[in-house]
Amino acid sequence: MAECHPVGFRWVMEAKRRGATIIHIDPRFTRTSAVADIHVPIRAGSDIAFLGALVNYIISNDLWFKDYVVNYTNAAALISKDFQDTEDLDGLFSGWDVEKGQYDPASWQYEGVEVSPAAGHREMFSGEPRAERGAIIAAEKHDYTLTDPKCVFQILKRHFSRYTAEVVEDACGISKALFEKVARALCDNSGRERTSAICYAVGWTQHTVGVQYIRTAAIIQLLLGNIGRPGGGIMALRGHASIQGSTDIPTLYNMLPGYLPMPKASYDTDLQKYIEFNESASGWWSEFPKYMVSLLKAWYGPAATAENQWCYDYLPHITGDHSHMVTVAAMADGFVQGYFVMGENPAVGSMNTALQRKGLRQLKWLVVNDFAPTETAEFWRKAPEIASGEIKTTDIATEVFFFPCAAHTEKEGTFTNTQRLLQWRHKAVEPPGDCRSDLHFIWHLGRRLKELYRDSTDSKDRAIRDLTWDYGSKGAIEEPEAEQVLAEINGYDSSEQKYISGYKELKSDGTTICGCWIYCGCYKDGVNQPARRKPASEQNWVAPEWGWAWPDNRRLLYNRASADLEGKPWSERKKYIWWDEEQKKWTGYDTPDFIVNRPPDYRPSPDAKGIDTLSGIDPFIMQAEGKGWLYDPSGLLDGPLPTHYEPEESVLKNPLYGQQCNPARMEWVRRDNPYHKAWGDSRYPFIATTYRLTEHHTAGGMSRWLPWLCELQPEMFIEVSPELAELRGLKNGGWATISTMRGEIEARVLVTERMQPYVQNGTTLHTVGIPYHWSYVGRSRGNAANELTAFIADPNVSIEESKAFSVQVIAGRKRSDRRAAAGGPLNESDSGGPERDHPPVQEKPGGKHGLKAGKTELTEEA
Amino acid sequence: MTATGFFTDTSVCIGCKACEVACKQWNQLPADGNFFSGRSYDNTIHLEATTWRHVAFVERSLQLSGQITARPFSWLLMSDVCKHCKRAGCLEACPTGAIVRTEFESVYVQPDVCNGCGYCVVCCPFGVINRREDDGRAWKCTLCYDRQKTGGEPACAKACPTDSITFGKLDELREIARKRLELLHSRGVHEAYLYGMTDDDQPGTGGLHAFFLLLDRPEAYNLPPEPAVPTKGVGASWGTMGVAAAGMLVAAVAAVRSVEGGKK
Amino acid sequence: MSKKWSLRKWPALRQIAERDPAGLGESAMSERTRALKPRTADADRVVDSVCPYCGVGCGQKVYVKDGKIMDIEGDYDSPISLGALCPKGSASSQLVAGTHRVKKVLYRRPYGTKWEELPLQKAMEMVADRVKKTRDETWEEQNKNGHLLRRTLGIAHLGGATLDNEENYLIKKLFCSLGMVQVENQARI
Amino acid sequence: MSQALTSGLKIGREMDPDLAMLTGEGAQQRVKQAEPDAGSIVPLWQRISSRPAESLPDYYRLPLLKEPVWIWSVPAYFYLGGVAGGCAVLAAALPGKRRFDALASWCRLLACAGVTVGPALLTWDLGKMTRFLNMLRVFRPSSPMSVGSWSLAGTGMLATLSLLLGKKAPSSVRYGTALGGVMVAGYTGVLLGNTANPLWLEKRRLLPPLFISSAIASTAGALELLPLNLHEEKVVQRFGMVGKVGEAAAMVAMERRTPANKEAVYGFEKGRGGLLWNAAKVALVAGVVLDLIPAKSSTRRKASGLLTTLGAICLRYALLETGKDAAREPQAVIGPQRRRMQGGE
Repeated sequence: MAECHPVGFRWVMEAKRRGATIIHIDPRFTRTSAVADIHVPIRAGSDIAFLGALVNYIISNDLWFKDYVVNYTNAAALISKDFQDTEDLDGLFSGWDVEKGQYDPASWQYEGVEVSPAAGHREMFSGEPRAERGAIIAAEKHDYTLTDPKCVFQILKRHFSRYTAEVVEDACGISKALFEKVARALCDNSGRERTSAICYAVGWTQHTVGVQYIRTAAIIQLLLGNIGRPGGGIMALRGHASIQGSTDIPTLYNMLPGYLPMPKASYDTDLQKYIEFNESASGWWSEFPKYMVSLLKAWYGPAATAENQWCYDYLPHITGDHSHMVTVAAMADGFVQGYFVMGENPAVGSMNTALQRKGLRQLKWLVVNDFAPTETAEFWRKAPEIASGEIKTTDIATEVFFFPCAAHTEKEGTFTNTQRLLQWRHKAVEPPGDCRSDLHFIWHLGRRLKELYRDSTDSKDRAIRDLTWDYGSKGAIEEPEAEQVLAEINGYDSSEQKYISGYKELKSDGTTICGCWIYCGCYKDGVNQPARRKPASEQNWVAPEWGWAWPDNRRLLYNRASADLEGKPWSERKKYIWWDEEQKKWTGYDTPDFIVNRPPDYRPSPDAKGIDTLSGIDPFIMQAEGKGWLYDPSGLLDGPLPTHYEPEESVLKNPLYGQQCNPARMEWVRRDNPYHKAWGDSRYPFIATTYRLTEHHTAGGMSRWLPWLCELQPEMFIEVSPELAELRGLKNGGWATISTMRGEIEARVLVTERMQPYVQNGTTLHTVGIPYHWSYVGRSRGNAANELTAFIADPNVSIEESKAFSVQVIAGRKRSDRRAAAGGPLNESDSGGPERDHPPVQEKPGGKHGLKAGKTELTEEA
Repeated sequence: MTATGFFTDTSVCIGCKACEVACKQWNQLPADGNFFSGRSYDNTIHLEATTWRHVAFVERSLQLSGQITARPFSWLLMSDVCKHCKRAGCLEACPTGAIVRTEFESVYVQPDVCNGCGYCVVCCPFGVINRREDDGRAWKCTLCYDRQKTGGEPACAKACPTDSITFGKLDELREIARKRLELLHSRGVHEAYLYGMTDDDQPGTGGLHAFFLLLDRPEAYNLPPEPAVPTKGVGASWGTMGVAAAGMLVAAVAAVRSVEGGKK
Repeated sequence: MSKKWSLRKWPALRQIAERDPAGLGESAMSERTRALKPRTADADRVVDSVCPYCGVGCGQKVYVKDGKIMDIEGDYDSPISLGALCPKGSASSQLVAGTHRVKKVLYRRPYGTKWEELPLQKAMEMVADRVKKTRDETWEEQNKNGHLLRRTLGIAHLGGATLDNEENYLIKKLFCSLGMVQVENQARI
Repeated sequence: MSQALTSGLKIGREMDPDLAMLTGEGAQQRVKQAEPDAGSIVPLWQRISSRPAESLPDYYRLPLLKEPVWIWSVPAYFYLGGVAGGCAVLAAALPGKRRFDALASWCRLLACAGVTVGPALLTWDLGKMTRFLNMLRVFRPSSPMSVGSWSLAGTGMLATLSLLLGKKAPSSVRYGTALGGVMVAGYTGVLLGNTANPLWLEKRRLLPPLFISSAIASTAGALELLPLNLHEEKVVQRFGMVGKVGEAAAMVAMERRTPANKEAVYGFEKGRGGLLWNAAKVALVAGVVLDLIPAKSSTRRKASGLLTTLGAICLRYALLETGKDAAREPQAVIGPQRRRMQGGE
């Protein structure tokens, strides 16, 4: 955190000054470790084993927060009797569907109930009429003594019972003593009087079981009562100014603004079905239709009517996975003609950059918007395969447009920062020359296209013709009014042009217009809320008047959990939100994340519908039953409980189960994306993990051109332990060549004790640390780490696994005659070796572009 | 005007180098160019005419008390800067008056006066100030004299994310430092101590206006253990010169007389 | 730097006048030094902004004079950063005003070996044409099971996570309405 | 100024003047090459492992101090200053008798030349003529260089005056020049002694005598190269002998190493500094030996003068070089200071 979010870390140090214990768990000893109280070097890719052991420690030592767990989580819920755990099936859960090559989650559900998840894969629960499900929710079965072997708590207990301190020693290379120190520190600092927070970044997400890493942390925090309370929580440290915003208002294939899912061809055949599949009978998602209709009205305006289903048919339908890597594989196979890359540099930042560039070479046209031509814009003349003569520039047909972009000081707009906080940036200066904001680019492109399609009578073009696109513009360069776009995102009343002040005002009858329901209220009363800048010194510590946080300017989600059953704070120290008996409403330092006038003693009647099903002790209002999920009855593709699986390429056999890897993971089985053996591949004996440094920014587009930053970390290097250096004859400051089947790079060597080997049951495991900032252009250069990585992903969110894979390291510079960059295996592929999956799982159907994954409809195109 | 200065608390430094860049940004100093040093994360190596804040990265195979690690190791990070000594070698040596003591009692090099004689370079016991060859003048930290003129805070201290660098009135800083030291000692960090805070800590310089809380011996951070301003003992040199000078005169007279005498 | 030379300005004389034998302080100061003030003092305006690097969202103050960037530093008022910035944030002025900034649209024609400059309007027109052509060629109305698709897989998009919400919103709105589904973002990477 | 700025900006800052205002304190710092001389550092990382020793004697063996930045012209000035001083003194000591006229006028000439060419050489190091004037901006008793500059200026005027007036110069001028000459000859020793350089600091008491005795020697050496009559030769030789003996003694003392200063007294045997130092020693001794040969021959005299001059020049360069070596060695700074502390405790 000190490495990549130094100013965020300011508050960690502040906490330390006040006596907090800082625990840092990382394969490397980083700048965070330098000031932490405890540094725990963990083998990359083994975190679930470690976190699982913490769960086990908490439960077996009876250290969980009773009142909180029993009432605010689904610990008491009974699970379907058909459910079988990884305990019973050696690493698999019940319901593996050999035909589909994926799990059928039916057996994971609550006893006799079907609930929809707050997020994730809604298509996974079948679409019965809403009313029915609503009724059943109320009749959900529980055992509040938590003793029924079928209740979540007992299942949790059994599932994690094998995650012992001994397992941590074997799987993570962490001594029992050190583990217990961590466990004790965490539990000692949780409860009524104290809370603990968990911060993570892509070191957790970029794994084939990434989502389950976070799930395990959620289980820990729920058991300890650290969610919805000040000083608690699980914080995703976003690596970009508006990565949070990019998912809220997603430029993501599977979502519409506000986490509304994209229509799926074979399910959501019309608006009715779409709503049925995606609405929840209870909890906040029962408001779903209002959000969807308001969005369609925002996009298609008057053209959207009840008769034409608010133009629902204008929306394109997805058939399975269209995520980044799937798209690039399709590109490499010649299925994509045009590609827009805006402020992004996949030729450095994405997996298997050779394959990325292969994709770019197959394009008809490419548009890149950035400060200066990046590796992605220069792929046709600055790339290893061009340098080695493997590919000739004159053979590349791709037409490339580079549009110079405006800087953050040359345009106005909002970022949504890591804490869901929208902050408005004012424009300081005019962009130079032909530099333009991406807003300018997209708006003018839209206008031109509307013009081109103006006279079309083809039904496929109706969406563009009816698209509402009238935003004011200003200045000689006709810069669109960002504030008007923000106003539309906030939404207004179609009849009397009044701005909507909160999502509770949205309606499903087409009288409200709203571009993103969770952002409703950010332009309340026509006031640009994100632009509010009341000095920190002039408001309370929650600082509610600085910027604006979604939803409803809430700074802490699910904050009703900060109060006990009667609505009183758990303790004076941790006071945040409480029930005010006089005023009969919830109040506190922050906006209550709850139905503000619903008393703690309210209990829903059996026939309650929608948000009325939420009782006074249901803090997790986005969940169908208002409880925090220790166990996920649905929503995840790889199991209701986190399970330790090894990375696709590991140095170890899975010490916990016969199933080596996540059975539902996404694999790209193709010549230009070869994998190493499941474990113990003698050709690639070392663990590699990639990461960032404080001095640079991601793929370098915003840092490798800046002399003040370049001088601080001037060139590509790897970090190795003195032991590994000795083993491979690496010299500090000298050169090393690092290789995988995908590619080969050279880098300077930094020998440091900050890297350390693990001895696990007799074998010594070495880790190679590889910063990934560098590549072939800019003022500070080097080879790109992602030449090494492979297409391989988590099934739930299609995020790649770059934080743990296997490599070879040799002393000296790269051999120039080796040719792999164009995307063929560097080594003769060796299919032998240990299996990653149990026999039934091995028969995963292969999709288009060599993609194999347990994901709905994936194979439909094939 | 009361004396101001820096208190740099290395026990909370995260080595992010924000101070280095904030300084270069504010003063618009050039980068030193790309060069991989292979010395931990320190690639700017030392304070220079172009680098007025520099972060040292000390890797030790030693445990830091109060810290739990898998093997004996600790990483000490420290942001170094001109010390603005109470008795400043560069100041007292500067023949042109380019280097002056400001109203904030900081030591400031006037770029419009400096003639690049280079004497300050050899007179700094900390090796801070240097002459940039292609510029011909000597440069170092100004303690943001320009910003202080209107009550501002130096750029590095403002940028520092963890308040490892604190700027303020010297007497207040000393109070903060003492409290911090007590706290650390009470938490078992016994190696912590204050470097050059007062005249007693460092008689040679009469105390530093930019002083530090350190966790290892000064030389581990490339600081001198017992620096002294050269002028302190300069009397001795003048003395022996006096004697030698007298000798010279006598020798001359004697040489002439001896010849004269030979004539008689 | 210093204006015309007058004997009264001679520090050596000032030393005598001010009884300052050491000559270490005020008497040795030049005119420039006496008049010194922060370079941002004469800024035309100070603009509130937010750091464009990581997700923490530190407040920035942008000092502007004659339409040029003077200085970018932290904002004391921000409850997030209280004036602090990391090295990247501190280098922002170099990011936005560096010589690396390209100011013209560049074009590489098929099989071309060099960049050529292109007028902005012309470039926009060309891109619009390509989008229409590709879209019309690759349109899918429905799949083999007769399910509605109404999309094109011929065009894809990848956005960086430094895009503003407003930009993302228009991108999603336009591309979705064009029938593009392969609209992706750094957020997944 | 702005011109210098925009050109300087291109390097290191890479700021576009069309987009950025460049008015920072360091923005005036002119930069010709982007990279500083990395050469002094690059080879180090091969020798040094980034893995630290158990106890940390220093910071990756990096220099703790900055090396002297002076170029060749400074030691040359040291030499000339010495000669000038010596001549000024001798000139004053000579009686107004005709048989010493030649010597006296040579002395006046050399003294004047020395104190005028000297500053020129200093200015060479500074780069700009006007920059030397700044030396006379203030008077700082704490700075030997300030004191020296003022005495140099004073002596310069007096020496010129006595050269112009020749024999008619009033004694006040002659003695004034002599006193100034002593200053000019000696202050440079104090100047080096008054630094943080571990070697020079260690030998701060010795440097002034070394410089003065060497000044006498250099004076004699220079005069021995000139046509003089027998009386004058005698005077020069005897005057010189005092200096040469003194210089030799001081040099021996300089080399003395004690456990207390073993790291600091450094470089007299190795490197360029050591070479120059030994050359100086040899030349000096050879000069003395020639002087002691009784035979009267002008070649012997000239040879001795040449050797002495050579030795004096080598000596001054040797001091600069060994000073650089000492500054480069962190232990030279740390070692003695540590011991002083332990001693103190």
